[in-house]
Amino acid sequence: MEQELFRMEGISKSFPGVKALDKVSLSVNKGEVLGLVGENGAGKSTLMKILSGVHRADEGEIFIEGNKVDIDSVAKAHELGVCIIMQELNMCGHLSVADNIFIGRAHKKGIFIDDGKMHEEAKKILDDLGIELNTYAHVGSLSIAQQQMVEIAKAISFNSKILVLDEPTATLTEKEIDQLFGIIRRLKEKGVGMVYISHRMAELNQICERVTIIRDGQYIGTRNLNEITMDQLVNMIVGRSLEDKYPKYKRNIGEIVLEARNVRRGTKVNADYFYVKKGEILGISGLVGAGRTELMRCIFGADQADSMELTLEGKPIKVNSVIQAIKHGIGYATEDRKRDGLALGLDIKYNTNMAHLQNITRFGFINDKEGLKNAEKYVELLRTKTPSVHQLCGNLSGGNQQKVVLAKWLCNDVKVLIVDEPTRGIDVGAKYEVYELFNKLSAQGVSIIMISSELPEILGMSDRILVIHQGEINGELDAKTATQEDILYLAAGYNKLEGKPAPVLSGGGNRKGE
Amino acid sequence: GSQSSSTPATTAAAESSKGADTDKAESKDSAKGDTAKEKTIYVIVKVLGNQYWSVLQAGAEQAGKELGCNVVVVGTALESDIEGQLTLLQNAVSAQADGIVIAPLDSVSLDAPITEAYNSGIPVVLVDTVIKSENYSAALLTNNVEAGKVAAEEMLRRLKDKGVSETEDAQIAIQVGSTGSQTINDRVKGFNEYWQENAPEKWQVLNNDIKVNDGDISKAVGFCQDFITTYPNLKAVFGPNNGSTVGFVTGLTETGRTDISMVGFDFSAEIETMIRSGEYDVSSVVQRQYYMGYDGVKTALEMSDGNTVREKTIDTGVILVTNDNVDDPEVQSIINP
Amino acid sequence: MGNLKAKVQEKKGGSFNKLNAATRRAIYSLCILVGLFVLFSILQPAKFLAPANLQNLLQQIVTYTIIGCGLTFCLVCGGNDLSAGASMALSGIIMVSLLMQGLPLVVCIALCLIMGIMTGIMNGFFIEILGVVPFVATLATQWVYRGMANVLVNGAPLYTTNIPSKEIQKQFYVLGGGRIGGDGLPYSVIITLVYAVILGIVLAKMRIGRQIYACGSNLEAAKLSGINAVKTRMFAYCISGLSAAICGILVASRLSSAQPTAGNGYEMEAIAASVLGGISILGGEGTILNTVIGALMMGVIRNGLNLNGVNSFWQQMIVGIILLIAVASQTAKKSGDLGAIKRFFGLRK
Amino acid sequence: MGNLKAKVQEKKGGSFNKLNAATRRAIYSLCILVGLFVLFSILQPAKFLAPANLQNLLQQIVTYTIIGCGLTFCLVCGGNDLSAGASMALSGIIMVSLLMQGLPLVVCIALCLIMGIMTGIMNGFFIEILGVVPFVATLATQWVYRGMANVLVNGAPLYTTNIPSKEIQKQFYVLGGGRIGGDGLPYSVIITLVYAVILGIVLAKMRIGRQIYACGSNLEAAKLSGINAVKTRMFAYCISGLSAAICGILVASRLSSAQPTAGNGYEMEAIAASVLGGISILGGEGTILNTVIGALMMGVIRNGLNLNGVNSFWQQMIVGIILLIAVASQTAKKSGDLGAIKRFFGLRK
Ligand SMILES: Nc1ncnc2c1ncn2[C@@H]1O[C@H](COP(=O)(O)OP(=O)(O)OP(=O)(O)O)[C@@H](O)[C@H]1O
Ligand SMILES: Nc1ncnc2c1ncn2[C@@H]1O[C@H](COP(=O)(O)OP(=O)(O)OP(=O)(O)O)[C@@H](O)[C@H]1O
Ligand SMILES: [Mg+2]
Ligand SMILES: [Mg+2]
Repeated sequence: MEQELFRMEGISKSFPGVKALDKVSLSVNKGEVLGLVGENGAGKSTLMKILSGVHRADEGEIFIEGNKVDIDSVAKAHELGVCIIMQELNMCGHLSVADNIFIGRAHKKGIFIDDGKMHEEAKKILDDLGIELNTYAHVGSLSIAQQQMVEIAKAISFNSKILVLDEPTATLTEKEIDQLFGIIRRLKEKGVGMVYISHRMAELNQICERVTIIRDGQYIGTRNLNEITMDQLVNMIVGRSLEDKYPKYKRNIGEIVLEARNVRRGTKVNADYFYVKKGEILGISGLVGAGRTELMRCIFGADQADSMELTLEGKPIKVNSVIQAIKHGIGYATEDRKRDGLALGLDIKYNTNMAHLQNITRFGFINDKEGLKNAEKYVELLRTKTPSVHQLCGNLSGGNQQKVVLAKWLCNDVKVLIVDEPTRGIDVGAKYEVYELFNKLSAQGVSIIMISSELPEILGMSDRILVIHQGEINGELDAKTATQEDILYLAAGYNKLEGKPAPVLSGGGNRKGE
Repeated sequence: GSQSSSTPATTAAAESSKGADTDKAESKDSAKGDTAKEKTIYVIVKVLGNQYWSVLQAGAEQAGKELGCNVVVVGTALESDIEGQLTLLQNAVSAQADGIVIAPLDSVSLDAPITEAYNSGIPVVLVDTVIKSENYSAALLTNNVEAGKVAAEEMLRRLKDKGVSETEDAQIAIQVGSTGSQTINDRVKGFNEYWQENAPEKWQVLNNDIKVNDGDISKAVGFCQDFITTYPNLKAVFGPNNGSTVGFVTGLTETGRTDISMVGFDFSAEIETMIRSGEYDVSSVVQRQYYMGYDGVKTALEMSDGNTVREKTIDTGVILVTNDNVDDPEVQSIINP
Repeated sequence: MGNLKAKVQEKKGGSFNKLNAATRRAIYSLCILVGLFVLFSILQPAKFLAPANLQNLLQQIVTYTIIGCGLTFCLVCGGNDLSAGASMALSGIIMVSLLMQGLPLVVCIALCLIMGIMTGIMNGFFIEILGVVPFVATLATQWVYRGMANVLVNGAPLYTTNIPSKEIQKQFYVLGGGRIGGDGLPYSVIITLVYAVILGIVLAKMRIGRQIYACGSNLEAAKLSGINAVKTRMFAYCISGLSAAICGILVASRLSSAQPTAGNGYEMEAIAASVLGGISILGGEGTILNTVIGALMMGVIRNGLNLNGVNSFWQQMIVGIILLIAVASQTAKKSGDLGAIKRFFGLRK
Repeated sequence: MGNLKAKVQEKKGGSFNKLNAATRRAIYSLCILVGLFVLFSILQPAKFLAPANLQNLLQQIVTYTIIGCGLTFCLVCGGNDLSAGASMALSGIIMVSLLMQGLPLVVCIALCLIMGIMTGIMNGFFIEILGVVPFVATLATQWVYRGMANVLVNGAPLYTTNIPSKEIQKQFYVLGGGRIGGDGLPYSVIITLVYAVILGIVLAKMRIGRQIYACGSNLEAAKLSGINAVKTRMFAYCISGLSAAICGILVASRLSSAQPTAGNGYEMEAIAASVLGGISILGGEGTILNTVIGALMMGVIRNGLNLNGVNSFWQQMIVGIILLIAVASQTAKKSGDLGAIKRFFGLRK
């Protein structure tokens, strides 16, 4: 029994200089999860922002349960039972978890806020979702993943009949993703209609029956997932076919390039030893909040470690600041592009050259021509979707922004490139390009340290995998033989519970000798 | 101008025997130190950091040095901050000052608080401006309305001497330091009153285009330039306070307009240079603020010892300084105390 | 091992670190305040602790506190209001002109408060509807309001002695100048206290207050959560305008005159007081309590320095230095260590 | 089809939309400037267009332009400098005191400029090393510098007539008061122009300038790209301090005296000028050209109103209103339509 819940018809939307959507339609039935897929910048988020009252469509109509509606504000959307979990986190960092969940609609006793009741209700919602969080904690002090869970709790608390999830799993790890899927299935039973946006095909297979595909702001089609193969789907998304998701090159791994010993910082980072070889891709895995980012920020000098001994190509080096790290040829592409990756108010050209201004400077003056050439080269190389290199980064879609972040480091001749969630929010086509790029770089002798929460990516791309648990390196795995289960076992720290030692590969075992 | 002779005379006497007196005063002071604590006089000026008040301040501090008492000079940062001055006054009372010398920013607004201070038994000596009521111990002041009239009289004289015909259009520009200042308002008022009565009809004061420079001299110079540009028949300018006067001085000097007469207020280096040069048709109305400071402290100190004053209100008067009299001993005793 | 370490560390941080930053800063400021109080009590016990002086001290901070409380709303919601001082002058002038028309006191007060709210709406209009940055918009309206105040009275003060009814003249004076029992606590202090408590409750306990925090913390998020950000922030500017109007009335009453130049720079003093008390100028943090503590600090410093015979030039410097030190040490407290300073002075690499 | 449409759309937006926001605003401001210029030329052709008046106009904006150019560095890097006016007064006083010691002119200028840079370093220290918010830190240092200026001279102005050598006295006067050929363009205007061009090149073409933009646009990203944010922003504050010092020297020279109260509120005028010209107070946008255009606008408005006999009160209001309108319409231009206003007035749902 399929009963239509809502339908968007002929939606068009332009931004200055960009036609983001051109007569796109889609419909969702009661109790259905519709997948919405497409390349970066295809217009997925824009379409959903129109549904949830953030943007207004230039043309087109929306029907909910057969009635034409005019959604002109977020409040109106809430009224109509539409709720969205945005691609980018939108939290008030200074407020508590409960305040964020009930933001703008706190419980009242008379004219005053009933704080007790509000926290009670918030606790109930979190418990229901199996999220362990103190409702009095300030959201600003939570990790990105925890914030994402609060965002999900907030959306659920509206009890809406239409729920949009825009890449909710981008910041989550497997455990939380499973948790989320559990929630989604329960909502489904309640008859809630959902739109689920993701670049991870495996996830779509898990929870969606149908997917709608858009490309370049145009409607391509809607398919039942069990009627088409993955290849066909990818084909529809990118308009071309990809042979292999993880292009494996025969890597030429050389000598050890970077070694780190006794990296410690407070309680968050506690790594004894690790190394990366020339031309190698070292995967770093672990649960969210395990301290991967912090560890790498120490290596990069962005955070001051309490103790750290680094050796680069056999020579001990000191890294007390980012500048020193860059001087030694270390690069770091951050995980949160909005916050610390890009200057959103400046253009692509500027951002691409930001980390190597020094190299295009003569007598203190900037050589603009060289900078332009650089930027254009990488726009082409990474196939960044933009009218020109003078486009402000703030106007790019999430995935295209990520490409600019990578470009910034790629043009900076690095020996060791640390990439933190490099494919977060990037579409399959672009992902493939990024992987190829990594392969090309490793072939050129660049060592890559890749933090990723996506297990297939870690397994598919890395040569070796380090698993971090509570700030400690809880074992090293060979990517050729390891399985997702192996990684999760170590990431959750089960070996410690069972009193087993962490696995150590022979390659890293000779550390005493060095 | 009207001057009272008593105060300057006594001060001049103190002045002449200053050198000899100082040692004595100090020894007396140290002798007193054994029995009684050094007295503290609070001097509350209007605004700090401006030429006029710094002279008064210097006078007060000199008195403190010579008479052996502790002088604390406080004041507001802005002429508009009446509430700030009120706070300073309250604090002086709380500090149990032995005497307070105050130049009220406003004669009405500070009436109640000064009355309060006076009633608490502390001698309160007003300088520069009086309050509405009689609740003060003594006052050394300039009658600013009168001073404004003096300025107007002088300006009329100068215009006539210069040969400006009574039937000719003549414009007189004014700029002021601040709008809330009663002193300035009184001077402008006096100036206009005299002008209305005595000036030819064709000679017009630009009362509808009074510029306010907020005590900023750079701004004041700009206003002077623009006055000159705007009014082709500009024959004279009047600056009722020091900053405005300096603005006019600089503006006229820069443009070399020796044909425009100026009457200003107060006496600072720029004005002195201009007056002495003899090229320009200028004069300045000068008050005896140094003595206001000096005698203010002295009076307050005497009253705190239980003495009384002969006259409650003393108009210290003003003196007109021109190229002719700038080196007169009487003028010198005021401008270089 | 690692776990144990983590626990020990957490214990060390203790419950102090669990408080939110503004509360922590409030406690910290309170300590400084008490310290200053004790210091001046020791230096000048007879003078500083005299009841009359303490009453004066409270009266002296009435303006900063009221304007500061209004500004706190703007600061918390991520805005600013540089027009508060000018708006205060305008309100005072309107108040006395209305009284001079012979209108009853209560009517005049009501009209004047409405006028204050109107200035807030005007600020809000430019900031929220036209999208001008608060700093710029309120700097411009500062000039506009100040100009209006001057134009209305042609630059001359209005005196309450010109109010036709002597009765009303007296009643009006009591508001800002009267004291309980003639020489007790000034009524204006009590008005301030009541007003601060009301604003404190609105900010901390009412929905609009919570929305103000949300807007200040993350405007985008607040909007996307369905909060009417325009209305919320408009409200904050109105409160600031209202506070300026109350302040204008009290000052005009106390001084028996309305000066077009009144309140010049008060917004900066009020901001300084708020910041001293621990309000974050970046929005999202702080309560009215912070502001009140800050205003008290400011008052104690000024009063104490005066009682010790420090001249005004030095006072200006000292207040600036105390502001710098207090805020810098609050920041350092927040970042958990003084590493940056030590590193700067080469004490630590 | 869709592609075609997109292209048409792009054409419609035209090349104006492709420019960055600050450049667009600069062009917009330039249009207003020209408009004002034409307006005043029509109203008062003989007076306004007189070469002497135009020279005066330029001389009158020297202070705002120089301080504004320095402030632009702070604004672009995401900071602010409320201490510029006070720092200007302090510099003037130090300049004249040094001259009174009988030191050679060049040495005095050098020392004075160093002093200006020191005030910048002090601001930078509190902001960058101790982490105090720029608004608060420079508000506090404003008080400190102003207090220092007053304390140094005990509140009285210093006169250049007290400089021992008459020769130096004259030379010094020429800096700020001299004119080409005696009555041509003032030297100070030329100094300003040269200084603005140098700063413009530094900001637009040099690496440090590029780094300032990066810091202003996204500080965190700049730091993680290996830009030494502390050094970069410190540099901006130093430039602001240096500008204040230059301004202090020129003003002291022109007025033949150094006033401890000089420059009061100039920082606000300079910020207003920058914003009028299209600098974003939020950082990351704008060039020196914006500031110069803004300063010119300010100068033309003031001068034009003076020539038309508008008194100071009305001027204050008018300047405020023009600031509001100019900035509001720039913002509306940016957001692409005037929908918000129309909606507000109920013209559009
Ligand atoms: N506010 C905006 N101003 C201008 N252009 C915009 C704006 N928001 C989106 N766009 C443009 O609209 C197009 C669609 O963007 P959208 O964010 O919807 O893509 P998406 O499908 O969600 O991509 P991703 O998978 O990378 O998140 C892009 O070309 C983007 O640059
Ligand atoms: N600035 C900070 N202040 C306090 N706690 C922090 C801060 N940054 C990170 N943390 C905490 O430190 C822990 C480790 O965070 P980190 O970001 O390094 O984890 P991660 O493994 O990289 O996770 P993610 O997948 O989110 O990147 C988390 O619990 C996080 O909440
Ligand atoms: Mg998207
Ligand atoms: Mg991370």
